[in-house]
Amino acid sequence: MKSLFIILFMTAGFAYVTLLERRVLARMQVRIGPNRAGPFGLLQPVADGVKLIFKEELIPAYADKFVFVLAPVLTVIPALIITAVVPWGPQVMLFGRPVPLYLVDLNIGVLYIVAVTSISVYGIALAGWSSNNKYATMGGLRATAQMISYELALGLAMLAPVMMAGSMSMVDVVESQRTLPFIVLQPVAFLIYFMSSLAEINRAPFDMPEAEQELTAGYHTEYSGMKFALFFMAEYIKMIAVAMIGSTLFLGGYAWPLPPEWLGGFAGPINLLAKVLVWLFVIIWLRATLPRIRYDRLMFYGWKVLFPVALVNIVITAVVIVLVGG
Amino acid sequence: MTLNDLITILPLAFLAAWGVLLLLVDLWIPANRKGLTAILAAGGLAVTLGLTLARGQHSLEAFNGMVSVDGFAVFLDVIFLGSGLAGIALAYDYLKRTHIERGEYYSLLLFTVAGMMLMTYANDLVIVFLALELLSLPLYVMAGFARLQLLSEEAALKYFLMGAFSSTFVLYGVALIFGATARTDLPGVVAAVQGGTANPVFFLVGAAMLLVGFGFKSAVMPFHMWAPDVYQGSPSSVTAFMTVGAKAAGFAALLRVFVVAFQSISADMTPILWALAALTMFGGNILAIAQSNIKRMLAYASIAQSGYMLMAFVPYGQGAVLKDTIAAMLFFLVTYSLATLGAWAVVIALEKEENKDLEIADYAGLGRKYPWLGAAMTVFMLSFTGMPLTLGFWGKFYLFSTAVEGGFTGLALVGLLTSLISAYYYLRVVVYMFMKPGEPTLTQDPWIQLTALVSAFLVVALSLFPGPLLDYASAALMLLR
Amino acid sequence: MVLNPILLMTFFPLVGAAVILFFKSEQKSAIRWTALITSLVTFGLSLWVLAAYGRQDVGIHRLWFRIAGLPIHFHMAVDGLNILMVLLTTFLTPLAVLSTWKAVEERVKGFMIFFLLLEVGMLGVFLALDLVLFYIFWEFTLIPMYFLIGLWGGERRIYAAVKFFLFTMAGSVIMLLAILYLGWNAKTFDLPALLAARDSFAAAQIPLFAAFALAFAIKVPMWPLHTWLPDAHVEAPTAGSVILAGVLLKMGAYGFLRFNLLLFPQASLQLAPWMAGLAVIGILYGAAVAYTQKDVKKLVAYSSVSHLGFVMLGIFALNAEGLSGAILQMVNHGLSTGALFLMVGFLYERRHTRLMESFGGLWKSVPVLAALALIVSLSSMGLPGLNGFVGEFTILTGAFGSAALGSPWFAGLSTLGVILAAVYLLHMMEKVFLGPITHAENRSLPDLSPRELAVILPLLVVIFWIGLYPKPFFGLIEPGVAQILAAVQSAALALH
Amino acid sequence: MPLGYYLALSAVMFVIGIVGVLVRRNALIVFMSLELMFNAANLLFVTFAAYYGTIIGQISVFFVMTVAAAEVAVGLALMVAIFRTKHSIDVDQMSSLKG
Amino acid sequence: MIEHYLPLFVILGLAVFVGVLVVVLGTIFGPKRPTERKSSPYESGMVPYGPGRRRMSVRYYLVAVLFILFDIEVIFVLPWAVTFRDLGMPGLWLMIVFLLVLEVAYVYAWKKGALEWE
Repeated sequence: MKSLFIILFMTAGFAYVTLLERRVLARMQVRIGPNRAGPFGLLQPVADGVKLIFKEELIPAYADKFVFVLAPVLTVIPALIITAVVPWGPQVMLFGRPVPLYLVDLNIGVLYIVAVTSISVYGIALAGWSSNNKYATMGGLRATAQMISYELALGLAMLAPVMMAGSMSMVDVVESQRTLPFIVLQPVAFLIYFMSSLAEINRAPFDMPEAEQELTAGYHTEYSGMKFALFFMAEYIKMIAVAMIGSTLFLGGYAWPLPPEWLGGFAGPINLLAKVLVWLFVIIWLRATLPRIRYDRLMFYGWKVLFPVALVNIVITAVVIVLVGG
Repeated sequence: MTLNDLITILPLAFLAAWGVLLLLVDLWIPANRKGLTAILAAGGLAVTLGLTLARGQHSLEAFNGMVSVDGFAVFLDVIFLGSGLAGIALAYDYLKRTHIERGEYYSLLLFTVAGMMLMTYANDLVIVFLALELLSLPLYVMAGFARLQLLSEEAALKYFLMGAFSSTFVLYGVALIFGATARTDLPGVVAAVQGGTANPVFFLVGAAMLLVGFGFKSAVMPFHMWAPDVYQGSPSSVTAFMTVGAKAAGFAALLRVFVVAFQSISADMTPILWALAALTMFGGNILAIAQSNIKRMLAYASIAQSGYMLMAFVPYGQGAVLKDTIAAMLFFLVTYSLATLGAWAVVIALEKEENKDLEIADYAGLGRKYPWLGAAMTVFMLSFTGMPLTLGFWGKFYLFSTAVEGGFTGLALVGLLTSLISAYYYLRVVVYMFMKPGEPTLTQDPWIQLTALVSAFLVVALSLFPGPLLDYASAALMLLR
Repeated sequence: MVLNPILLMTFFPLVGAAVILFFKSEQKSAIRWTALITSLVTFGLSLWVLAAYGRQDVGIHRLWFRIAGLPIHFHMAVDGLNILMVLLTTFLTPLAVLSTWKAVEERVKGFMIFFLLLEVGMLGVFLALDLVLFYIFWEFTLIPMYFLIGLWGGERRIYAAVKFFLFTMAGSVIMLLAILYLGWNAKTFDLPALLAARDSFAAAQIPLFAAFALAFAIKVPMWPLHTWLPDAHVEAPTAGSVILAGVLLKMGAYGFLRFNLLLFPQASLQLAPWMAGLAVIGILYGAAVAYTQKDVKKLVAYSSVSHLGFVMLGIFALNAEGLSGAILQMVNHGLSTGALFLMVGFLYERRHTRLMESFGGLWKSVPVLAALALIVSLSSMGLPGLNGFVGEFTILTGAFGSAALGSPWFAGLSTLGVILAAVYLLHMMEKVFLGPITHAENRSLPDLSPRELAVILPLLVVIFWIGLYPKPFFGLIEPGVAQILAAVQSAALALH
Repeated sequence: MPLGYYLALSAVMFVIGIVGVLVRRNALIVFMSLELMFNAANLLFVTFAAYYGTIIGQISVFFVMTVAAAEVAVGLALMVAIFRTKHSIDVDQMSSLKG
Repeated sequence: MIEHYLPLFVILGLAVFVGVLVVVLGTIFGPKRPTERKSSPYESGMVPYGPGRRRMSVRYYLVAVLFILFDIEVIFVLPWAVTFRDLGMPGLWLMIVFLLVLEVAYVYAWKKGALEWE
């Protein structure tokens, strides 16, 4: 039941994030953006979807057919399930029964996220490879290299809240932020998380794999129709996921600033969603603002700056906590 | 981890740390002065050797019994460190000459030696596995060190695939034994077996898998097929080190694990070991005859030597013979190492770039032109054969003696007859060196020749007075409980 | 200890070899003289051993080291079984060295070093009384001999050398197994201690006997294990052949005496007829094949097979006459066959061929050589008054009356061998020395030089000495024979 | 689920790995088969660790994973090296060394 | 234990369903009129040149290999991050030693140029 909700939320969220992005971008570029379909263009995503369904799907000759079809599915699955461990709130009374507002509270929640993140690389790599297209291959490779490079920093950055909370359970992490979000104590880790998560989801200014000028459309050059939609979907869902996870780990998740028990427990989700929205806005804002960075700089940045800083951050955190006895 | 733990494994800890440091230091050593790296590596080995010898043969445990340093370990460590030193001496000029000199070689070598040492310390099956990998992984890389030479790269890949394959067997065996006894430390395994809580089927299958894995590592037939290719394709200085070190380490693991933990199933193991030993002695020697490439011949010869060692191991389940089994294998390893390193030194001295001058026919005239080196090579060949007045004689004597002591006269007979076969191809090298005309040219590198001549001298001199070495081997007992 | 005559004698050649090592390869004559002097000094030392023979303290017997808890002794001593062998070795070596003066021109240094090493090995084999020590020396002799054949031999020298090595080694590896078995059963490798502990391996006497016998039979060589011998002899350089025939083959026969008979007397008694049977076949076969040879050296080589058949027959007669005859015949064969090989070598140096058809009528051109060759041949045939007669006669007497063989037929058939020997040797004499000179080259051959005479004459002296007055030699043998007889008799009692 | 299922699964994985190593000619596939074998062992460790309620097995898995990663690193590097020289990683074609 | 993960399997199933559904929808409703030009690899309208899967820079392999190694190190840090309070100073020291070794590899890779791009 809750699973279904999450999936629906994510897909719907995806749809409106696309809209959000287009609108926000338009505003920033002093345009209007899609506003015809429905009020404020709210039905635009539906129109997009219908259009995509009826588009012709091409499977290039010489492509590995099975892998070609498999890749988009494989890309979207991790995106959909990654937020399963993110808690929305402690619990609410629903139809007279207490319902905890999280799907599962894994004791290894953070590990789960790291693991699922790794899986999402497969879809992209396979998509690039199976297309049998130079741009796609190149884009897939670049995306893969970039993602795994930043995954290290990402993983290390996510460790900081875990260390603060002393648990890998997302619920525990949130609960220990009731008074103070970790961003205050761990600004470095937060920054690292923010940047590497952008790279992880191939968003600007780290959207090298899709650099139109060099690579046409990157790994999904050969995709069209609903298969293309899946990649598109995955990307935007990942945006939401990243925002949710980041909010949970660093910004206090559902537990801050409003006490989550307010409003019969619904203050929790409100806390979270508010932060996610802000986060998404920032991401889009960045896209509109920052130019794309060069690929070698990108790799350099991940390996030679973020990774060591994250590592040092971990060690300092540990030393401080052990010495202070926190 | 306590300070005591660290002190107990001090030689190993030092060596590992030195290897890591060397990797860093080497980054700032200019490419034309990599000799410095070699000297530093040799210095590290020498210090470790000193630390090892200084601690004596008393037994100590550390890390809650996961490692135990005893006379057995110390004895083998001395062999490993010695062969490491020889490996550096052989590589020093060879790498330069073949244009594959890079500082990592020496770090890798140190890591391998560290893995071998850990193997001798291991008192826990997981440690055995880790040590096995620690020694194998750098070796895979070293085997492919002559980058861009297809021969070397193929050798490395083959070695890697077969090595990893064997590792999985070891690992699966460990897992099964863990499943059978709920323990991975050797004393715990023994206790579980004696207490009757062990699952006999898992235990037996696990032991068999370990045997297969170790068999691969020490190139026991029928798990030998990687060895000739790898020994031939790897750079000779690596092969020299590998034939001694990796094989010895494989046997070290076999000894430690089987002697300590698998006494109870010796009745099941003995026939298998018997067959493996006989097959290896027979097959290795037969196949060696057909070889015309000296590296390949030495490879098969070394397979055959594994068979001899395994022969002495067959009666490991007999309490009265066990002491001799261990001592004989240790002693033989010394004799084998000396002769092998020496023989490879000669091979390396003669080898030219691009794998030239590696046919046995290329040795024609060596004995006339370079009588000392020819004499040294003859000594090694005779030592492999087991002729008297070489250390190899006492080595084989002890092995055969142990087999006879354990009542395996038939196996000893197989061993002796195959020794006879081996005499044929060993003599062929001598025939070429002394009795066929030829004009070989030699690389005049002092370290390589020193290795050859010192080995030859030791092989002969120690054969006249093997007493102290034998006593040392007999005293190198395992910490058994 | 250093002044122990046995030790000094055995290892003195090493000193000479070490000295030679310091000469340059070009200093041939210095090398030769050093080798000769060394071997002569060794001969002198062996006379000292002879003088000391019979005294208790003359041997050396101390613990060398322990392997697997089993003691290995450094035990060397001289007794009735080996004194003659030692003397034969030290006597033949300087002569052989002297014979190479002209024959070996290439790599003299290596040749002499190997030759002296070989002498050490041979002396060690005869003197060692610890099984392991014995085995070490036994195997060690292979190495210098292998190089002597392989480096300075004839055309097919490599084949011959490898065949020699592998054949001999084949026997000895099995012997090693038997030695190990003995060692683990009796907990010692020391011969006297083993003899005392004979009961501990009584059950396995026959296989043990067979294992030892195989090694020794190959060395002797007994029919049908003799095939390496003609190759080795033909290809070996003259000095090598002399030592091979004169001493190395005796090591096999000596092994039978020292180890098979003493350690396994019961098995010896049981198997005596079989061994003697093989010996008789060897006598007849060797003689028959010798007759058909065209190559003189091969003829002499096959005659060795035949002659050593007599030795084996004598040994397995297992009585006093047979044994002492066998031991004496070992010496005789060493002398006369050694001399024959020297003669062949002299001819070869002059004509560079050994085929009988290339010679003929040499009596006219080289009378001294021919006359001496006749004497040596007669000695080999067993003409009364010469050494061969004494040995063979004693053996045949022993074989006729042997209880162990139980049949006079062995001796009877062997007599045929004596006749055959006369046939093929006289056939050779006739072909080579008598008749008209058929080849022009043979007209103007130089006769024996003083050096060559110096090589051959000492041999002739001893040949005559034994032939006319063998008593001192029998005297030396007697204690050894008595020891064996005692063992055999007690075994015979135990069997019945 | 009963222990037997896990054991059977592990055994099947291991055997598939063996067959893969022995039958497949592409070094990369062989390599993946090896990984499968490693993971079969890991499964065994974890299963038994859970069964006996001891942590040894799980710690072992950590070590095994590390080792496997190191193997992957070395193996991939070797394969890349050989591919660059030879343009093939077919094990059967590696016949420069004949026996 | 396994029940704990049940929702995860449910959501996984749903995710797979959604993914497959989308693909199937596209296949059912999308027209199919492939032509040769359409199904040839896209190269900005040019005729495709050379094979699509060319050998790529070895850098990518290097990155992959480095990632695997360091990722595994992160795996080791993870459990420690949860329990390091209980382990106290000894645990901290061990981890620092562990990370130091890791850093040696990192410095090595850096100095060897494995982290440089082009």
